[in-house]
Amino acid sequence: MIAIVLFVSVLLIGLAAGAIFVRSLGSAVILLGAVSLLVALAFLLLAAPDVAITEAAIGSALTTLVYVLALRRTDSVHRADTDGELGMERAGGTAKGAFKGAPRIDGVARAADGSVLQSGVSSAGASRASEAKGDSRA
Amino acid sequence: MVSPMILIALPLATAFLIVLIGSRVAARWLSLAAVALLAGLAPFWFAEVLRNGPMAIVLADVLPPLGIAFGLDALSAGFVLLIAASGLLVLLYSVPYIPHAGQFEGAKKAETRYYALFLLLLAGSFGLVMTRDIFNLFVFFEILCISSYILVAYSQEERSLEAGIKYMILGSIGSAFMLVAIGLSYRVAGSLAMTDIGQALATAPHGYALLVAVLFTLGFGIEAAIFPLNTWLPDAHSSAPSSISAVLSGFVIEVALVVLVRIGITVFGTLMEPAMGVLALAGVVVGELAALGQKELKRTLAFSSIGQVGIMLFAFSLGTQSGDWAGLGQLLMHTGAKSALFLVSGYFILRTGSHEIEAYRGLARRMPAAAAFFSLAALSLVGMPPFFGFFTKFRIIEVAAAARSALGYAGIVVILFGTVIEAVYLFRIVRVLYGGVTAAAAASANGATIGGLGAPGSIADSTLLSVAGAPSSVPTLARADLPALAWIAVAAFVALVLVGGFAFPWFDQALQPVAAALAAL
Amino acid sequence: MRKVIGFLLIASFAFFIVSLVARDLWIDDPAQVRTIGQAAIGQTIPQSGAANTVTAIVVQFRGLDTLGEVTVLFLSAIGVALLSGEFAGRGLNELFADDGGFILHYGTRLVLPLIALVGAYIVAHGHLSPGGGFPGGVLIATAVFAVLMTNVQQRLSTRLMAVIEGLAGLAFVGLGTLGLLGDKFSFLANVLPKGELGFLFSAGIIPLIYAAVGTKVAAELSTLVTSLTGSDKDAGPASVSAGGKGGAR
Amino acid sequence: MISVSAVLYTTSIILVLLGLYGALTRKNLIRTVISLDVIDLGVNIFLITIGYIKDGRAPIYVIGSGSLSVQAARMADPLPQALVLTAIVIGFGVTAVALTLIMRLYEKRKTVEVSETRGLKW
Repeated sequence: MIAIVLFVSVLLIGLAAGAIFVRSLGSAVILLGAVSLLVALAFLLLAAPDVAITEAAIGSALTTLVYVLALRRTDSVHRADTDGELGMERAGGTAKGAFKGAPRIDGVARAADGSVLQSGVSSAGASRASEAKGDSRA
Repeated sequence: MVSPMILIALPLATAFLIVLIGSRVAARWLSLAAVALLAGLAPFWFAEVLRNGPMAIVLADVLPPLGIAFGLDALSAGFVLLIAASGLLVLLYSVPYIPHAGQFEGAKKAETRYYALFLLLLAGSFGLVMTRDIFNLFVFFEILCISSYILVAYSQEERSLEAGIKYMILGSIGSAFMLVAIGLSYRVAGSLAMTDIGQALATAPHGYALLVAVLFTLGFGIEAAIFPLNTWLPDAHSSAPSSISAVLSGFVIEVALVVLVRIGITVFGTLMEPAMGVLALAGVVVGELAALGQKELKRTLAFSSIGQVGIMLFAFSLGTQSGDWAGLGQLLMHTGAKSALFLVSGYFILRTGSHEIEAYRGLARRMPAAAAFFSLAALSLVGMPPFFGFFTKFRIIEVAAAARSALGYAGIVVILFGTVIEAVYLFRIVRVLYGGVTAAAAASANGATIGGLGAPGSIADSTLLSVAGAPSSVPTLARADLPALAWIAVAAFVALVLVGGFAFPWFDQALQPVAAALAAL
Repeated sequence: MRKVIGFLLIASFAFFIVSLVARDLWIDDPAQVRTIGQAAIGQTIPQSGAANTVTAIVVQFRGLDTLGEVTVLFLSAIGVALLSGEFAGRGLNELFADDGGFILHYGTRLVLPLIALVGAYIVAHGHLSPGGGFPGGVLIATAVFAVLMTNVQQRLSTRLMAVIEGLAGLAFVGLGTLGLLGDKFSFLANVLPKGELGFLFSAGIIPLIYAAVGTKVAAELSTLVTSLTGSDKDAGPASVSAGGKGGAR
Repeated sequence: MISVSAVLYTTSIILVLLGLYGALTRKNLIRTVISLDVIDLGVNIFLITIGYIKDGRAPIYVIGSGSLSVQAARMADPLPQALVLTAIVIGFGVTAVALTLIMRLYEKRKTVEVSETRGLKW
C-alpha cells in the first residue's frame, strides 16, 4: 500500500511540475488532466470513493474540455511562450493533423504572425518526451 | 416571527425564478420586491435580537456541531439591516442605470442575469454574517466572491475584463489558503463549529494556532482589502459598473473586514493586533497618497476606500471594546458616504462619457442635485463638523488617545494626515464640479457657449472632445440630472450621513450592543 | 526578476509552514481527537436512514453547504453565459474544421443514452453507493457535450436548459422550506419517512434533493458548455441551424 | 516506517507550493489558471489525508456483510470528504469563469499575457 502511494505521489509531483513548466500549452492541459486522474486514484487509495468519482468526472473530463475550448479560442494550442522552460525547442515541420487549419473567421490574428496553422493537436499517444510538432511561432 | 432563513432562501429562489422567467421587467420588479421584503423585516429581527438575545437557528433538525451552527446575534442582525438597506437602495439605482452600463452584444438578456447575480451577492453577504461554522463561512464567502468577480466584469470593456481576472486570481489563491486553514483547524478541533475550534486552538501548540491565523487572515484579507493584499481593488472598483462599485465599497469590504476581525478575536484569540495596526496605518498612508495622484474619479474613490478601510482596521486593532465601537461607527458612515459618491459618479460618467475628473468642469450647473449630493457626501467622508464623519473620526482619535500606546499616537498622526489629504483631493473634485469653465478650456472649446444652460449638450460635447478624449465608449445622454429612482437612492444614502451627524447619540446607542457582540461569539 | 521574487516568496512561505507544523503533521500521530466525522458515522442510519454517510452529511446534516455549492455552479453558469454573449451563434464550426467524421458522429449517438443512463443511476443511488447528485449530474451533462463536440453544426436551446435549471433550483429550495413548514421548523430538515435501510426509496428527503441537484448540475453544465462553444440556438444573429434536431450532416 | 498520511501531506504541500510559484511567476494567464488548479488539487489531497485512518475503509455501510458497528469502526472520516466534494465543484466554477474572462480578453486584446504596463501595478 505504501509503495503504491509513494509511486502515485512522485508521479503526481512530476506531472504537476510538467503541467506548469512545459513549453506548449496543449501539452500543459493534457498533463493537468493526467494529474487530476492521478489525484482521483489517490482519493481511492485514501478510501474516499465519492470524492474520487467527482474528481474524475469534474476534474479531468470537464475541466479539460473547458481548457481545450479556451486554448482553441485564444489560438494558443501551440503557443510556445517564454514561460515554458521544459520541452525541446521544436523544429519547424508539420504533423498530419486531423483538423485542417481553416483560416478563422476573424483571420486577422493568423495573418499577423504570418504562419498558417497546419499541424493539428499532437496525436493522443504522443508521450511527454516527444513534443507536439508544430510551427514555432514568432 | 418569520424565520431568518428566508434571508438565504428568498434571494436564491428569486434568482432561480428570474433566470427561469428570463424577462427583464420581471427580473427588475421581482428582485426589488424580494429585497424590499427583506429590508422591511430586518429591523424587526434587529429589535428582537436586542430584546431577547442571540437567536440560534437549527438547520436540518440536527444540532451543531454535527449540523451547521447558524444564528443571528446583535452584530449579524445589525449587518443584515445594513446589507438589506444598501442592497435595496442600490437596486433602485440600478433600474435606470444598468441599461446604459454595458454596451455589448446581448445586453438585453444580460440584464436579467445582472439582477440574479446581485441577489446572490446579497445572499452571500447575509450568509457570511449569520454563519457560525467555518466551512459554511467558506461557501458563502465563495458565493460573495464569484458574484463580485462576474459583476466587476459585467460591462465587458477591456479594462473591466482585466480587472476581473486580476481580482479572480488573487481571490482564488486566498480561498485556497482558507481551505488549508479550515483543514488544519478541523484536524485539531475535530469539529467545524467556531466555538469548538476556538477552544481547541487555545490549547494547540503556539506555532499551529499562529499558522492557522495567518492562513485565514491571508485568505480573508484579500477580500477585506487589507493593505498589501488589495492591489486588485483600484482596478476592480473603478472599472465595475458604478452600482457595483457602490456595493463593493459600500458593504462587501466592510462585511469581510468585520467577519475577519470577529474570527481573529473569538476563534484565533489573537488578531495579531500590533501587526494589523501597522498594516492598517500603512494602508491609510498609501491609499490616500495614491488617491491624490489619480486623474479618474472612480479610481480616486477606490483608493480613498483603501484609506478608509485602513482607518477602520486601525480602530478594530486597538483591541478595546470602545475601539470596536468607534470602528463600527466609521464603517456605517463610510457605507453611506462612499455609496453615495460612487452612485453619483456613475451618472457623471454617463452624462459626460468620460472617467476623467477634468471632464466634469462646470457640471454642477447641469446636474445641480448630483453635484450637491456629491459635495455633502464628500464633506462627511472628510469629517467636517456637522456631518456623521466628524463624530466617528473624532471618536476614533479619542479612543486612540485613550489607548496611550505608541501605535495609538502614531495612529492619530496618520489619521489626521489622511484627513488633510482626503480634504485636498475631494474638494479639488468639488471645485471642478462648481468651477466655471476656465479660460483655457473655453478657448480650446472654440465657441462653446459658456454657462449657456439652454444648450446643455454643447458644453458636454465640446469639453468632451477637447479635454478628455473619451477613453470609454459610453454614450452621453441628453437628460441632464439624476433620474427619479437614482435620485431617491442617492438621497437616502446622503440622508444617512446627515441624520447620523445630527442624531449621533442615537446611532451611538444603537451601535453599542453590536460592538459588544463583536468580541463575543 | 519576477521568478526570483516568486521563488524567494515561496521558499520563505514553505519554511514558515514547515517550521510551525513539522512536528505536528509528520512526526506524532494525532491524539485521538473525537471528530464529528466519527459521530456522523454513528448518526447516519438513525437520523437519515442512508447507507452512504458522506451523502448523509452532504445532503442532510450540512444541507446548507450543498445549497451554497449549487448556487456557486449556478453563478458560474450565469457568469459564463453572460460573458460569452460575443461567441453566440459562431458555433464550433469556426473552431474545429471538422468533427472527426462519420464513425465518431454516429458512434456518439449510440453511446449517448448509456452515458445518460449511468449518470441517472449514479444520481438515483446517491444515498446507497458512492457518487450522487454532482458526479451523476456531470455524467448526464457529458452526454450533451458528446453531442456538441461530435457535430459542429449542432445547436442546442439554452432557453430549455434555463427552464430545467430554474425548476430544479426551485425544487431544492422548496424541499428545504418543506422542513420549515413542518413541525420540525428547521430549514432542510429530513421530514419524509426514512424507509428500509438499503432500499432505493429510503432515506427520506435525501434522494429527492439529490435528484434535484443532479438535474440542476446537468442543466447548468450544459448551459455553460453550450454558451462557451457558442452553439446556442436562441442567441446570436448568425446561428447556423443545421436543419432541426440531430439532422444528418 | 513512513505512514501513508506523511507521504500525502508532503505531496499536497509540494503541489500547493508548485502551484503558488506557477501562479505568481507566469505571464501567460492560462498557465496561471492551470497553476491555480494545481493548488486546488493539492489542498484537496491535504483535506482528505486529514480524514484518513490507517487501513481505513470507505465510509459506506454495506448491507448484509457483517454487523454495521464492525464496519463503522474501520471507516475513514466522512466529513472532510463532504468538504472536498464541495471544494472541487467550487474550484471548477472559478476555473470556468476565469477561462471565459481570458477568452473575452483575448477577443479584445489579441494577447493572453498579463500586460506588464497595468499588471498588478497601482
